[in-house]
Amino acid sequence: MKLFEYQAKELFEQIEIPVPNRTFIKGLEGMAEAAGQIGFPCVLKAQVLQGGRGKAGLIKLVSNIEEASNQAESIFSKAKNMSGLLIEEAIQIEKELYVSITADPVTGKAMMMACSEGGMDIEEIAKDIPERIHKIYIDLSKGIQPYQVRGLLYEMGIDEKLIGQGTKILQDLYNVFRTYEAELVEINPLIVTKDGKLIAGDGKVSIDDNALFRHPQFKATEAYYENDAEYEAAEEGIPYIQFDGEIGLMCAGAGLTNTVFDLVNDYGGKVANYLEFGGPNYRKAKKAMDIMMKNDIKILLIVTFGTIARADVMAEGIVEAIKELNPPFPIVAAIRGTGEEKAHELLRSAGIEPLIDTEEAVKKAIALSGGVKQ
Amino acid sequence: MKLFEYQAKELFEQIEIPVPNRTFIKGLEGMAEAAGQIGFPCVLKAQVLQGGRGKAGLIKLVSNIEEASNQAESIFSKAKNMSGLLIEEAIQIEKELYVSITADPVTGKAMMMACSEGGMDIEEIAKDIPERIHKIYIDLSKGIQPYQVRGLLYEMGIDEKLIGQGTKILQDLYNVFRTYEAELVEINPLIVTKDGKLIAGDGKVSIDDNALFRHPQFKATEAYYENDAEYEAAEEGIPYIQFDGEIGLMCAGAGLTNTVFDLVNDYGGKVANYLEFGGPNYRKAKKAMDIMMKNDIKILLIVTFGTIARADVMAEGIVEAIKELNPPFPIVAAIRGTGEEKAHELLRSAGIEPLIDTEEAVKKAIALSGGVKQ
Amino acid sequence: MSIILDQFTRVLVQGITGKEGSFWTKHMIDYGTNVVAGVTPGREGQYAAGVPVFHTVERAVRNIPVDASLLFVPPRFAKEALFEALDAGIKKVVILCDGIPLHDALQMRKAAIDAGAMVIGGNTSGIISMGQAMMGFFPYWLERVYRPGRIGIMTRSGSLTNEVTAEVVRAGFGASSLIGIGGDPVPLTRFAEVLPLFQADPNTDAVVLIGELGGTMEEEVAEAIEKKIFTKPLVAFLGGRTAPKGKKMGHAGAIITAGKGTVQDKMLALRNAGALVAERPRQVGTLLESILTSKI
Amino acid sequence: MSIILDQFTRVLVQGITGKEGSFWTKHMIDYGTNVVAGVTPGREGQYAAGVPVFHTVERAVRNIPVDASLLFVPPRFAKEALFEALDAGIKKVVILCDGIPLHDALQMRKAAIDAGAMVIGGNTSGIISMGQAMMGFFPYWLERVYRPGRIGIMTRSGSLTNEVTAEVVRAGFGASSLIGIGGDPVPLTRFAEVLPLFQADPNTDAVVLIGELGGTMEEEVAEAIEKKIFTKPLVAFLGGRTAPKGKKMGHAGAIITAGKGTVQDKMLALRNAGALVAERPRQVGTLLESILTSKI
Repeated sequence: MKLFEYQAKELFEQIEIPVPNRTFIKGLEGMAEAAGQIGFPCVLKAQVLQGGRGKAGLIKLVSNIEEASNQAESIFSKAKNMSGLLIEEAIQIEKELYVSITADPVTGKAMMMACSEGGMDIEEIAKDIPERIHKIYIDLSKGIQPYQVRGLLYEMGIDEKLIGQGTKILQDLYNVFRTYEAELVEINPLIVTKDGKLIAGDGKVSIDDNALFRHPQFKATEAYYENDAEYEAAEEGIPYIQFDGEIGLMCAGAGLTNTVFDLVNDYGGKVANYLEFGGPNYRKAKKAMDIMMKNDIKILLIVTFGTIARADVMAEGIVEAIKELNPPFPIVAAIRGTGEEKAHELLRSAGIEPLIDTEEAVKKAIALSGGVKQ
Repeated sequence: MKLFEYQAKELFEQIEIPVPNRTFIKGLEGMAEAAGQIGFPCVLKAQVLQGGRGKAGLIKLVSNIEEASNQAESIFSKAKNMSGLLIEEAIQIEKELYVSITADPVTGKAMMMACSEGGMDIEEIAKDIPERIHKIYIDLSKGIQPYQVRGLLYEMGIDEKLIGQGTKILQDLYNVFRTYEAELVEINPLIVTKDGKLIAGDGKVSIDDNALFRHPQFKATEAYYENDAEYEAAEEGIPYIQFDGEIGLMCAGAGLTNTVFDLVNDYGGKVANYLEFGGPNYRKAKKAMDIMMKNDIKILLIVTFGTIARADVMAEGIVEAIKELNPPFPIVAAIRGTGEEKAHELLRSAGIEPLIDTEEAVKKAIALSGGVKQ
Repeated sequence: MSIILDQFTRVLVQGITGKEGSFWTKHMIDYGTNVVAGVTPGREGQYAAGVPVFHTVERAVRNIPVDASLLFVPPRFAKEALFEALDAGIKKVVILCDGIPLHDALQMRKAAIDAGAMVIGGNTSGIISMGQAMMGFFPYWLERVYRPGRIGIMTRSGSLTNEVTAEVVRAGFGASSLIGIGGDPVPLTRFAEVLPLFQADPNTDAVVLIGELGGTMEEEVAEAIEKKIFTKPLVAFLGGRTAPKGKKMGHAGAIITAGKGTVQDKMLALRNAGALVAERPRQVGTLLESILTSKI
Repeated sequence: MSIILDQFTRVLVQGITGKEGSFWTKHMIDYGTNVVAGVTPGREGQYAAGVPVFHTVERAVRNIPVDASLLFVPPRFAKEALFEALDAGIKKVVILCDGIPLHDALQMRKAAIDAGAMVIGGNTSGIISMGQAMMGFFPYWLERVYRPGRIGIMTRSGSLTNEVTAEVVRAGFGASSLIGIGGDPVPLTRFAEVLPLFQADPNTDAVVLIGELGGTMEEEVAEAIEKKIFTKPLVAFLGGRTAPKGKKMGHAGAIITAGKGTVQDKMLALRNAGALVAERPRQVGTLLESILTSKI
């Protein structure tokens, strides 16, 4: 679960990582007062989860109240899935650094990555100046050691005056990572101010969904999702991603769903969505169908090959969903695995010809969706 | 630093280990009210650091207010170094268990020791029923694991109904051990009540002196020491223990002091005290002499063989102390090691014949103290 | 004709008295698995699926020799259960559950490395040595998938494994061992760590790798081939070739981040190392046919 | 004619620019010790006692090969400094400071075991290989104590070591290596772990053990003798034979608890194993004379 910048900065502040003075507002009301409190110049930052806010015009430096009002209005009108606006003091920047912590699956340790050139995307950094990215690995059971952090800072060539502050901030960032069981924490840029202080210019925190039961304070609302269908699916625990094609996928198993996704693309079709109702969701065919119907699809392609996710149970759910929801699109189904004979009988009873072969099913769906696209 | 029972139980309570209802009073005032609140029968327990309180008549079960007043008065008059009185509800005991945690120097782990027969001293348990003591070892970096505790409880043959409670209490006890950096935590007895609950009947916590800088809430007052001299020495960081002989030891180095202690005993002398002014205290000869003078000794025996604890510096301190404090006892000194030539000069200047040989010094001190004792 | 597990491997089941645990333990025994004991705290003295149950793993192994443990526990207890197994000296563990917290998984991976243990999972159906034994849940009754043979299979997926293995069987082959390393971002054993076992197994002629987007495990396999750690033929199929960046496509481990983890990169690395890479599941069978002369 | 340390051992000093660190580093170099580098954060590029200083241990060892590290750090930083040395791959470490918190010491002991490193200390003067090199602070100019020879010495004490070693010298012998394992309750290397090194050293004819009350280290030595892990003559002297129970007699490690740790028990165990046990320091010399034919 990705947090918004304003939430990340709240966590930072609690754990004593320096952050700019700022106010978070949900709507345009109170804007003038908030900006006045922060003072000018200040920065307006749309609180959305996607990256590239600068380029999208969702971050604006403003130097008076009129400018602030105009820009805030423009941001609120432009941004989708915005949880609010962060109004933040403008920091005098000397230099920008990068630092993040993620999991390293090979060693089973946390990996802290830092670069003396921050501000840009880590992908760009990795491409342009990989030799300037420095890493340390932290054994969770031992915790982060000050000497590791000092070593990292010295490798980055940080000014001696900043070593003390930097050591504390990086240790605190690790505390954020551990305390909230994050999969990613990032400060980019970590700003060196003109007066020689370090301060978190931005903040990313992504909490591990599997650990949310231990952190009930984090609860994803609609603002966290790109659209209602994704939110609704997430509430049900059903993996669902929306695209702009015609063929709706309702498959079981992540690997198989990805494979069908590839096959549709290979054979010239266009995918309307990724939906998985296997694993623990194999009894949720009706709910899955309901979500599919929120999207404008031309054809529904169902492909499964289940073990515990029994074919007969899934087929039963699908037949029931068809009866109750009366979906407006045709259905192509290749349902295999445990109980497949019974599954096929059930499909036939609902007027669906059961297929055995995945490629055949994909091709049929593409044909029914209007044939190969350019 | 050993804590009093009432302090240990406060720590237990904070960390949610069940403890009896109780009130701590410093003097006889408020006794009646306190006992009334707890109700009768209740137990009066002298808050002293030494063991064997039961046998010494420092723990009394009382069943009414008159008995309570009489016994409390008697306890207050009997006990030395008593910080106060704990008035505690009387628990209906079904069975008594033993559990403790200490450091295991061999493995570098914490060792939890438990026995289904509690109430008596661990020394007695170890002697009488060693086969019923069960142990688990806890890697501090991983922390205590519930399965370890369950395993321990099953080995003890604990009733299945108590496993859940017991697991929590033992994990919590480990949290006390870690949180306060204890060298020992002990619940003895851990009482199984008639109504099937576990509750800490007594509590011992000893905090590692070397870690006290991280736990400034613990501060030893005079009540923690057997006499004023020991308290004063502790305040100075000088190891000092008082005995009832005639020869005062003022030596440098723990091993050498112990050896001199043995030699005095071997040759028929009696030691008045153990005092070490080596290591970081080698400049504290005057303070050490001052402490010696609080005790009624017949002769002062000084033995050192120092490296960093320079002989000349120590001799200088001794000569200065003699001048300023004018001690009423003769002094025998074997001061060797770094700077010994200069040390010997200094001693001679103060009228003390410097000796080279430890055994010779011991024998001379015994002779001067009045010869061999029976 | 197998790795890690065969019909002699003495298997312990942690969480044996649970619904899933007891159901699949029966199936495992039916298939030929040598399940010797189970663990559920508070149930010592009872029997489940015909095997004795103990309070703790330590008490079980003190009474009955055990080679491997299978964990039927909810994800939030997986870490503790693994530590318990490792502490008792068990060197092979299979963890099935989906949803192990990431920070737990990191500590588990570290503990497994430190203990020198092979821990398979989580988020997997487990492992099966065809015709001999299984630890996990496989519909072994589906003959068109679960057929003994001489192809080693290792996979990050569940349903996709059935899909691909069916193609292996359709082409006339069968499997020696199938190792489901699971779909988590921190699998406790990595593809490249399974390869030496297949390399050493005289009954495995070739390996089929079923991978997907995310992580670097497929690249590590390419490296193992380049370093001649693995020299048998390897056929790979990877799902998610056309997946967009930055989206979690199903498995938590299946995400392209910081420009890393694309299937294109993985396919290129594998091809450069000399592996055969299938574009579609069907091709896995035809590629095997093209390189192997004897079937099964 | 030494163990652990000789004149070729490349020594790093952590905390080299401190007052004690720089003072004793000069003495160490004067004595012949091959001190090659030092570490003090923020001082890289400077020199101390003539050797280059680095910000971190890792940066030091990347530039200069190091065999052993000596820690001149306050007790509260000892754990971190040790972890830093071990992380940089250093396998021999000497820690001098007195007052390491107990829970830190436990973690340090565990880390040393896991790393397969020999970590000596804390609360010690260090180690000295006579006439060759020293890590720590020894008044090597006292000829009546610090004389090269063929007797290995291992000790829990400081001043008592001078006392006893003077008796060894008075009897006409000298020392090969003197290993101060220190007086803490959790010494990071135990007596029994030093013995195999003295056993293997062709220049050590016999070992003098200087022990005291508390703990079980002397009993472990008795066990090592019984198990023939150590077969050379061993003479032991233990302080605190008449110490009362339950009192901390000086060293934190010197306490008799739960009936364990009495010097009587230790002396009995050593005697039963075949060691010679001196009642007084003077006897150490006479016992050595009684068993060894050639001196020095």
